[in-house]
Amino acid sequence: MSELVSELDAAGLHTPIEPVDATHGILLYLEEVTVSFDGFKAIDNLSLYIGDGELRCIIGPNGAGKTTMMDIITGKTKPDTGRVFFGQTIDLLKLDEPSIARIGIGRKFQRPTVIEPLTVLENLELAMSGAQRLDRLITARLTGEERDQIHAVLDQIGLTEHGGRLAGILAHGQKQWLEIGMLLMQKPRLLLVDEPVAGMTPAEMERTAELLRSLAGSHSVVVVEHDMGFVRSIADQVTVLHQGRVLAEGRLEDLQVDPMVIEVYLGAGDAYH
Amino acid sequence: MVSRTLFRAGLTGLASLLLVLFMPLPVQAADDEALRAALTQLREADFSEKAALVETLVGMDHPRVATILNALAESRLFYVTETSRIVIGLGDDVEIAIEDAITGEALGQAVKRDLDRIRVNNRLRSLIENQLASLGLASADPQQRKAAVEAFLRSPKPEGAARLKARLDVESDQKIQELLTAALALVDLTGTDAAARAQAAKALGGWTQPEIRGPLLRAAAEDSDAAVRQAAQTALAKTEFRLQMLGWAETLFFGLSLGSVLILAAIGLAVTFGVMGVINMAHGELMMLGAYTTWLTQQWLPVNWSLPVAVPLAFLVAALVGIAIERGVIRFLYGRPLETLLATFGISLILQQAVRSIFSPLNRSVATPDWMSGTILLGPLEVTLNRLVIIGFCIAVFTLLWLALQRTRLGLEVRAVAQNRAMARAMGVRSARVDALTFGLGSGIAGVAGVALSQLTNVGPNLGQNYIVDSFMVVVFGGVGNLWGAMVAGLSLGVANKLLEPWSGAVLAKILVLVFLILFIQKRPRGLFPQRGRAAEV
Amino acid sequence: MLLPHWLFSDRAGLVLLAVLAVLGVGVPILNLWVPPDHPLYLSAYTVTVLGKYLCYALLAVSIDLVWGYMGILTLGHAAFFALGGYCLGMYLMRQIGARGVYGDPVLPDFMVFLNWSELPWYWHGFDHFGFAMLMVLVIPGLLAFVFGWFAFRSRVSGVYLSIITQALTYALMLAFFRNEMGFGGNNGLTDFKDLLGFSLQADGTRVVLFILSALALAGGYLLCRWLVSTRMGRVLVAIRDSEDRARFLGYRVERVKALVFTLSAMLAGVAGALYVPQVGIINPGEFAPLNSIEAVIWVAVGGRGTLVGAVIGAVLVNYAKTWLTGALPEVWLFALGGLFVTVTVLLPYGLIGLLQRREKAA
Amino acid sequence: MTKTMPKIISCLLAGALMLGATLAHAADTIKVGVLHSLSGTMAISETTLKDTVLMLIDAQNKKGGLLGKKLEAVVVDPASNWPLFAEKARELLQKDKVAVVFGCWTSVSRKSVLPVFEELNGILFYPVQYEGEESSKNVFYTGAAPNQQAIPAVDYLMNDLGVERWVLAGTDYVYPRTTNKILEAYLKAKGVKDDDIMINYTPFGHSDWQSIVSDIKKFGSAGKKTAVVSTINGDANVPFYKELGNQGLSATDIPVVAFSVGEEELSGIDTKPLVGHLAAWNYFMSIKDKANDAFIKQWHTFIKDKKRVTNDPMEAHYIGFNMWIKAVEKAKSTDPDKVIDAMVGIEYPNLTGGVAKMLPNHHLTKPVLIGEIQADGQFDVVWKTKDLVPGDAWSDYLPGSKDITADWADPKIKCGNYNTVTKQCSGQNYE
Repeated sequence: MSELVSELDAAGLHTPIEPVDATHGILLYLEEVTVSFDGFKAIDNLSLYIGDGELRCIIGPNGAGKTTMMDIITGKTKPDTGRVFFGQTIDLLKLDEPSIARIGIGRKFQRPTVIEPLTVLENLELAMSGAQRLDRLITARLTGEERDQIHAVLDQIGLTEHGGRLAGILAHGQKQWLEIGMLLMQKPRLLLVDEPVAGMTPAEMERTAELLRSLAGSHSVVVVEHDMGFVRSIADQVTVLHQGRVLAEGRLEDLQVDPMVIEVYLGAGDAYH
Repeated sequence: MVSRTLFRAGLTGLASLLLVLFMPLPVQAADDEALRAALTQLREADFSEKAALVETLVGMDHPRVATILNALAESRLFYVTETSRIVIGLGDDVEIAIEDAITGEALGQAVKRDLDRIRVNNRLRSLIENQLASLGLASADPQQRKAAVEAFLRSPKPEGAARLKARLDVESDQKIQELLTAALALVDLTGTDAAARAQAAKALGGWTQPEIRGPLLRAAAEDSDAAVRQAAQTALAKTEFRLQMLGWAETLFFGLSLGSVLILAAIGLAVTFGVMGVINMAHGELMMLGAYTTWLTQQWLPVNWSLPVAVPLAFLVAALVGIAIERGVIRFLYGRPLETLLATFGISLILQQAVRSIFSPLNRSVATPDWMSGTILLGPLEVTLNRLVIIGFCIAVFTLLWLALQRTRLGLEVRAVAQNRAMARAMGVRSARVDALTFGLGSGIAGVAGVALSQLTNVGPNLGQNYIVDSFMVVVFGGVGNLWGAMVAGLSLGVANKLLEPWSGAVLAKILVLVFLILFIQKRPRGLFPQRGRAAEV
Repeated sequence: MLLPHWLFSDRAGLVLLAVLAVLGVGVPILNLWVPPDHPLYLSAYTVTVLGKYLCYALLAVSIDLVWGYMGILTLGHAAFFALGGYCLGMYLMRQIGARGVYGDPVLPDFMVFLNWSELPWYWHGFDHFGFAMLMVLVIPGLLAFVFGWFAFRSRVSGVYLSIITQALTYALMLAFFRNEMGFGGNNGLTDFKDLLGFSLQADGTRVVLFILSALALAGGYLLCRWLVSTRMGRVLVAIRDSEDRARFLGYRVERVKALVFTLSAMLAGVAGALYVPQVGIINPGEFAPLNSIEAVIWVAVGGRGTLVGAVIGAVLVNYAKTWLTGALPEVWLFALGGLFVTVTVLLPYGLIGLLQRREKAA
Repeated sequence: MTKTMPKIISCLLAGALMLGATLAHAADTIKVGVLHSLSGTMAISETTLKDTVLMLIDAQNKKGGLLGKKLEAVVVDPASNWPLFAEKARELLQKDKVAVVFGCWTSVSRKSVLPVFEELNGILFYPVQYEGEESSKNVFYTGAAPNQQAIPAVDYLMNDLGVERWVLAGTDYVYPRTTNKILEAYLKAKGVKDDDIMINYTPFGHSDWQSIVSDIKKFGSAGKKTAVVSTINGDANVPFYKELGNQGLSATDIPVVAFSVGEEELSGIDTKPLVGHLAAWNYFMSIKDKANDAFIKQWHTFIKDKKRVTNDPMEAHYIGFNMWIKAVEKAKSTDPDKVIDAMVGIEYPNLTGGVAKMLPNHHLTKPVLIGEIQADGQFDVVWKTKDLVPGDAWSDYLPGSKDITADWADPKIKCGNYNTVTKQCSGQNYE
């Protein structure tokens, strides 16, 4: 019966949430990770380390394995081999998506996915950490500081005056920000951001860049992006993925003159500036 | 057990043959009067008297005897109520052509209710068949010689043994030789000489025909002589083992044929449901249309030719209706796959009622062509022809569909749209047209399946409903949008069902299969062969 | 009048409740205290038919909760409806006692007839009304929970889920058809005499049952309305529109699903339990997959994801059926089928959607 | 949410109320209810009966109606849905105020409407052979009871065909189960051994008969003459007979005698492979009789199709209808109680000779005929009871109902379920 109760508890109170331990300055470890879909190796012996508070950009041609990597970190895909650790202690391969989300890893999808029939505020409230407990689901009364948190984030993503509007009628860019805002509501340590500026106007891009930069430091941020201009505007460290492997790593200026990298991109047939 | 229908077909041939047999004989051709006299007695006679009369008729060497007895066995022998003339009716309609029984001259049409049929019952019928058959022992056609021996098996009389022995010496056909020896052994089995009886019992081991197994059983139980009983029992053991083996083979065959029916019902759905993501609740009704098309073709074509014509026709009819449905309703619902379920459900109601209003709610009788009726021997196993044909048909349809999807331009476009509608459009595929054609294809196959079903079950307004649930199960089990999946799923569900049936009974077997399906989907949430692409997102 | 905000804001709901109240009061008066020859008199026939509609409406509401809000198209909800019905039916059977055809004090007629020597274990306890009532909730709930728990955890979704829900109800139908099951086979449970000592033939009992149905519908509606107004409701919408998003926000999607699915099944069970004494028979036909599909269609016709729409749809479609099967028995299926097609094609948001469009236009 | 909502819903409410409020219009006609499924699985069998009743009403009106009034048919469609049967019955009796109802086919539909007819004191004529074990004040059973169909058929097989081994195959519902129980008891009483009886039940609409037919084949190959007694229902028959034909089981090997296969069912089957299989009924279309010829002619002109067949339930309605006419004329009123009392003892000639008589237990006296299927889908009578058999509501071969009788004429009993031992009347739904 108690088992049943614990199952009924939508939040799984019984899955303890331990604080992440990043004492060595590294927040995320991916080591010798390999995953293949019916024969094809999407990720091939990939190793990657994300520092605490670092803002890292990951670039690479289509099919380089960027999204698959995010799936692995967030528990959507289980790798065939390899280790994935959050801080020193937490083995992400042992956890499912909700628990991973709750220990402080937020993920933004390629396509902006906000809950369109709900208002901006409701979207943020939904994402609020701690909101997932069953009792909180039924007795949805916001405490003072929860309200403050929501409005803080609202300012941060610059949607203050849109709080009451339906997410569905927001502009494309605004949706992207709202989704980032939802991640922030989770009080995450690590943000995984997939193509945040796809289809944005230069102005929107600029604001997005600001937003992400402002997040770095207090959070670790991993951005997957094609747009080199945008990457240049935010990233100190850039990793190039190719065929599921790390091809090169370093400052963007250096990479852009790296013959291997150029070869890959030209080989991939995409014209990047 | 011999296939009756083949046997009947044989008899009619035999009639003509007897004519030839009797013609040359210059012997005083029994005058028509004697024959008429005998026949006249038939009218008032009760069944036992009729039996005696049949004997006498066979005795007469009148050229028409065989024809008349035949007509009698098939209850086509009549009296014209007022003229009390004895006639033979041709055909089964309300109005039939008649000919004089004795002279054979045609007498034109007559309304059946004005005729008095000379009644026969089963006993009489089998008597006549045996009598006629036994005459066929000398026939040139091995089919009829076989029939003759089998007729003898059904009522083995010692006095007939001599004729069989004579035949055995000259018989060329090996199968018939064996049968003859068995028949003779059967006579010995009831003989007085214990040694011969034991010998016979031994010889009869392994024969599965009831006509032989029956007496053997009796011998094993009741024979006065212990040795004979012993021999009979060992012989029986042999028979039983054979029966068991056959039993397993049979079950497997049943499973395959049930599976092939499921596949036929499902692959059309695998196209519309799988490739297009349309949950077509009217699929069953499209099969129904196919079945009705078969019935219609049989209205103006001889049964034997109707099916080959019905198949393409059914395909056409169902496909056209399908395209109409797609153009008229479904195309407004893309992106709302679950709504297609609701709309097509409405359509299925309409189609059902339409059929009820047009053809009446009564079932339609679809005849089975001769080349599909009866049984044939696959090695030692006797299987029903129509099931065999349907298995073959299923394979053919499947291959054709597969080729259509793999080898043709349309197939390519279909798969393209299934994978990525937007991209396909960008590549210049006219997806609207493709959708219409795909749906037409799926529906057409449903129609074709209907033709097959018309050979197995009711052709009526409810035909569709009885299969729709099963076909969805098959598609989902196999993995939406995967033809091979549907194939494997159909076969395995069919075989599983038939393997369970013997010990669990029909209903429980079906329930178990359903439960298994539910559990299986837990393990493989996207069926046997999951597929990517639009359909997978339904 | 003090109303919680979630109800106050829901005007359609208020109207519905008002109508139910009117019915709950009006129908009994018109049936019991108006002389039969008076034009306003409601015959027992009308009362039972209306009662039936209300039960169907409750079933529709329960479906709308899982389909409209959580996005699970269930094609097996009739199973829970029927199970609830059987639970009460078993109680009613036990109430017959020795008044059966064969006059056996314990065994129902069909068991005597199949020469069963004693009551199968699963029939015990159903002679207590309380127990039966409990089972009306527990049996459908339990089945739904176990089924949902496994299905959702292994992430069965979309048509696969729809089809196995269909498989579930289909299997149950076949099972209940078997006489060996001990539920009366094809004839099901019938020839009921009385409920808690009140004769089911009496107008009074009918009226009470009708009022209970009205109350149950109102209660069911309020429960669902309240639920979807809580944060839970918004989670359901999130799950419907983007399951992954909900998951990456840290929600245990499969648990929420299982929970709501179970709740909905219980509502369906109650509907079934109220349905049986009013129509006077429960048999395996109620499990037929087609029934489930039809119930889903009521919701679609009214407008999914609105709860009120489900009620309107259920009442309207069934009223249409009652009327058409009498008015044009030969061709009513054309009308019904046509209705389904036009609504799904022309009114993606159902009648409610139509009304809302009117509003906007006005 | 919306402003127009109130209007809409109140309209719905009004509409719903209209349901009952519509009063039956002026009673210048006598209304006759027809309660047969016109859609759903049973439409196949029941639609014909609907037409039959319409034909009979039509004819009666041509003869000047009844008690100087015209008859008016009220047709409803219970759509093969059992609860709907009860609802429609109530509609007919309460809303349309019909004087009598002709309807139902399946046992479950009858069971479903029974309480309604007893509560509202209506009259139902039930035209189908059924399992017995019932006799209601308000129902007249014009079809055969088990003793008017099953037992004689078995006798024929036993005595005339020398059958020693029996397969009792049926659809899994109450009629086959009762019939088979009665037959089993009867056969055992005749000294048939247990292992010479094989009982098999299949679900409704069972369509894959391969295994079962081959089992029957095996069962029949034990060297004893074997017969199948089939209580397989409606839809399942076609695939069953097709499979018989295909596996080469002809009537001369293993005859099948069916109780629910008549001319109408056969019209949906290719009967050539079935010649010689049997059916037991109380009426066959093929029977030569003035009344029958007239009836068939009338049917063909009414339905405008010379190919349409007549069958046993149609005759049952024909007899029932005419008996009701006589009873009403006798009672000079359509008042249920008067008519019900008048019904008992009414006589009307069968279409196949002899006179049917309504017995105190609301069943009929009938001739029992056994016919062999012919290639043209008709039956040839090969055996027939010397005289009429009175319908027995409560079988003497079932332990439960041995000492139960039904008698609605005897004022001392007036009960459909009277235990002659305990002198108790039980299981009645009326005062």
